[in-house]
Amino acid sequence: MPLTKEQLANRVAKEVKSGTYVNLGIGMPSLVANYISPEIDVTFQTENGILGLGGYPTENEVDADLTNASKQTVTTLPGAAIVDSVEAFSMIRGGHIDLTILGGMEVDQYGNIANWKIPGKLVKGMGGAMDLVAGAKRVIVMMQHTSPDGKSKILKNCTLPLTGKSVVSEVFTDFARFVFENGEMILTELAKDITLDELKAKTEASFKISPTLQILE
Amino acid sequence: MPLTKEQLANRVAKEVKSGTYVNLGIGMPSLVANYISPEIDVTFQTENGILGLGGYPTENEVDADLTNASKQTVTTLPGAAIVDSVEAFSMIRGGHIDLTILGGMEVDQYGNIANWKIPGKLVKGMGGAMDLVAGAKRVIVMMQHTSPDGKSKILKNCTLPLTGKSVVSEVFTDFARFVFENGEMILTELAKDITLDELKAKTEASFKISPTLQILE
Amino acid sequence: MVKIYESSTEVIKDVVSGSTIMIGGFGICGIAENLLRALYNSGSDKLNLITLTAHIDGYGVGKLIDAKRVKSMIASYIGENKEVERQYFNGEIEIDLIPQGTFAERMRAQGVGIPAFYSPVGVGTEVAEGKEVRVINGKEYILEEALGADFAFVKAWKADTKGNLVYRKTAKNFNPVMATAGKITIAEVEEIVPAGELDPNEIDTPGIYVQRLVKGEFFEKKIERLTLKK
Amino acid sequence: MVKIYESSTEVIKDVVSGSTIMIGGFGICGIAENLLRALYNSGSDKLNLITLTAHIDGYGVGKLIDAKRVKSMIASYIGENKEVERQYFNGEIEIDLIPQGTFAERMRAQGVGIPAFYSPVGVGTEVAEGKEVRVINGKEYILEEALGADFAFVKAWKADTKGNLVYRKTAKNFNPVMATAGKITIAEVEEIVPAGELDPNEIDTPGIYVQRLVKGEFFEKKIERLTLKK
Repeated sequence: MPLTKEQLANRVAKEVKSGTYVNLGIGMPSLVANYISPEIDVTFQTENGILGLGGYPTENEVDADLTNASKQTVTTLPGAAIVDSVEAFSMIRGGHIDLTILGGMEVDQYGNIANWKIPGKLVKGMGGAMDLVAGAKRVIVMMQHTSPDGKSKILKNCTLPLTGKSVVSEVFTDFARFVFENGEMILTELAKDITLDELKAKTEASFKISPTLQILE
Repeated sequence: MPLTKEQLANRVAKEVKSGTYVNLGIGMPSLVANYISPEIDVTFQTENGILGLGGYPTENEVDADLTNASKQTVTTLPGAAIVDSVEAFSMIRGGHIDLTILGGMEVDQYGNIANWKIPGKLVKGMGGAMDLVAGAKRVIVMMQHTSPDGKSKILKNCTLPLTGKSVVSEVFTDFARFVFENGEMILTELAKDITLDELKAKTEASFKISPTLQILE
Repeated sequence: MVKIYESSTEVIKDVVSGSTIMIGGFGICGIAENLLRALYNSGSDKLNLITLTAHIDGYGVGKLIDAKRVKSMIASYIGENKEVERQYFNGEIEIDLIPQGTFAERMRAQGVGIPAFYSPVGVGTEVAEGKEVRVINGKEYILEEALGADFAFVKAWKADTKGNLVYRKTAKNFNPVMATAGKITIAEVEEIVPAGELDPNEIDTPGIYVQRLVKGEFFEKKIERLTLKK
Repeated sequence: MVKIYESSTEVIKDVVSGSTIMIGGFGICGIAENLLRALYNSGSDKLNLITLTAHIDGYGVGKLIDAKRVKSMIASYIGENKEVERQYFNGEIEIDLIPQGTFAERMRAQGVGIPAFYSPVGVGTEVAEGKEVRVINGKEYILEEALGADFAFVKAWKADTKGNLVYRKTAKNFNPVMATAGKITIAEVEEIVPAGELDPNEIDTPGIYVQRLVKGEFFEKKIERLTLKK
């Protein structure tokens, strides 16, 4: 069975280690925060300037001058630092962020990612995504394996304008986890009750299979 | 008569205009501050991070954590800002300082200046001087016209390692003021009772004479 | 040195049609809403804006876009404004989308006198098109140029009479860097205090970067996405 | 994430002979005197220092120089230390003197992931020798490279337990930029407070840049040039 969004967020949350600085992209990645064990001491960074992001505010705590990168009202945790955009991107571009988790429209077998533009159809802009994939020490992409009409989004070559070239460390989908190592894409986890043949049918990309293949759960 | 250091400082002080941001070099230029009229609203910057430098402290005000670029204890004025070195040099290199007044070992007719090194003899380092001459909107050099043994320090070509190439706006010496315009060095003021021939004898550089030559005083 | 103006209308009087203007803010958090209102009322058009986003329909920059008075934009994310996307696909507005960190860093370069720098961001993407690529220590980088503007519209929390600015929380964002990169930086603030009242150690933008100052007439401080604890 | 150490001796234990170390401070204002004392006592030698000045004879970096344990220095001004000048002219120490703003900017580039940038400073001087010269918009610039180090020795006033740092007055100087540029940044502070006690808006160095933290044992805070009002 492919994983639900919640199951996927729960799986990806296990990749968040104690003592790290993490930037979560908007959309599905933001769900990950809900599944991180309370024992994990992680600090969330937002590209609009918070290091030590807290939860959403109560009605009394709402402050128009305190938002996250999705423009939502938020709070900060004790020990937070609020910085300007130059400093926020110094953290990101300078290699100081341990992990970023981003959504993707397409990922290909070379570790390329596309998630900011569909020519002629949609132009949102890359925002901080290009900086994050170029600068973070580890780049996890989480996304649906196929489009609503069943086409593979894990490709031989991305068809959409790239966000980053050879930048993805690993990609988690509702079907599988692939890790990029030495220019190769390796299947390391597969959802329960999905056969390799089923996965291959849904995946345009060529990939190797890890000798220690596990269940994605 | 050539000007005394104090007379020279008094003359140069007249170049400090109200509403400007000024960085004074160490040594002779620091004397200039003493001669600025109280009506002039000038803000002094120091490259170690003060915008709004005050005077020296009383014994009670002394603070080891508050010094100027000469490493002397100082105070700040109301409305001062204290910044780190990156920001202090952003002001300097980004063209935000209106005027810098620096000492010189040599100045030549092309507006070159040397003031940081005598090969084999003295190596102090350029400190912030190269940044100041490259970044300040106006660069005034104040210096003795000749060395103690009578040699001209206003040269055809600097002999010492340069601090900056074609960067000097004007040079004030105990004998004269020269302005650099369109690649030419122009005498605009001459000390009282000094003849042009006397000045020429003391000056290796070739220079033009302003049609409105005035007395340096 | 900073000059203090009496009104937002007066302080932007010379921001004529065709001007290039940097506008601080992350979305609509920390935007100079009084200056933008005055700019809207001024009637200036063919504006070239440097702004992270297009704000939202009918508010801030969005209102200028609705009135078709924006000729071009350098931005990073315009996903929250439908009209700007429509004008873009219709060829009614020029938009140069650039990575957010590159956006910040190019303005910072302008402020600090760096004409160009090598950047690791956007290598192998559309962003690299037409740019010099250089391998440094075995890794590819692209050359990015400084980005300046005729005016910078900056919103701060407090200012003193020397033009020193202090921002509040994440309303800071791009305001400090734009203050360094505008030829004429205009700061709109909620309060102006006498010189000496702000702690010299806590100044975010030193007054040297601020040419004009005005106390904003009215702060709506809209919230883009009010989100509450469940 | 930051780790808090019990002593200056322990926190610098792996700063072995041959290490490259950035040392904050302007002259001796804002130097990590406890870390420097511990480094002196550690016996490590052949050190490569990145420090604005050579401090003064017999104090700070000066003490290491006196003991001939400094192999090389990248600095900007060494006029206050006679012994370093003597060693330099005798070929006993390598010194690379660079403009002070270039010194700051090269470390900043390292911290922010910029490998190289064009600089207006030092064009046509010794500083430009061996460097690429490029004309941009009609003006000459030289290419400067990022500058990093194995360790950064940083002195702050206060830290919280998350490693956030606050500096005091001009003791700030090069400390924040070095914190971003060291592979391992070690901060020595006068006081460590619980997370939450520092105002998030007033943090100078966010904890993400600080790997190790120690409360300094003893602050002499020497003054280089005590100058009083006449």
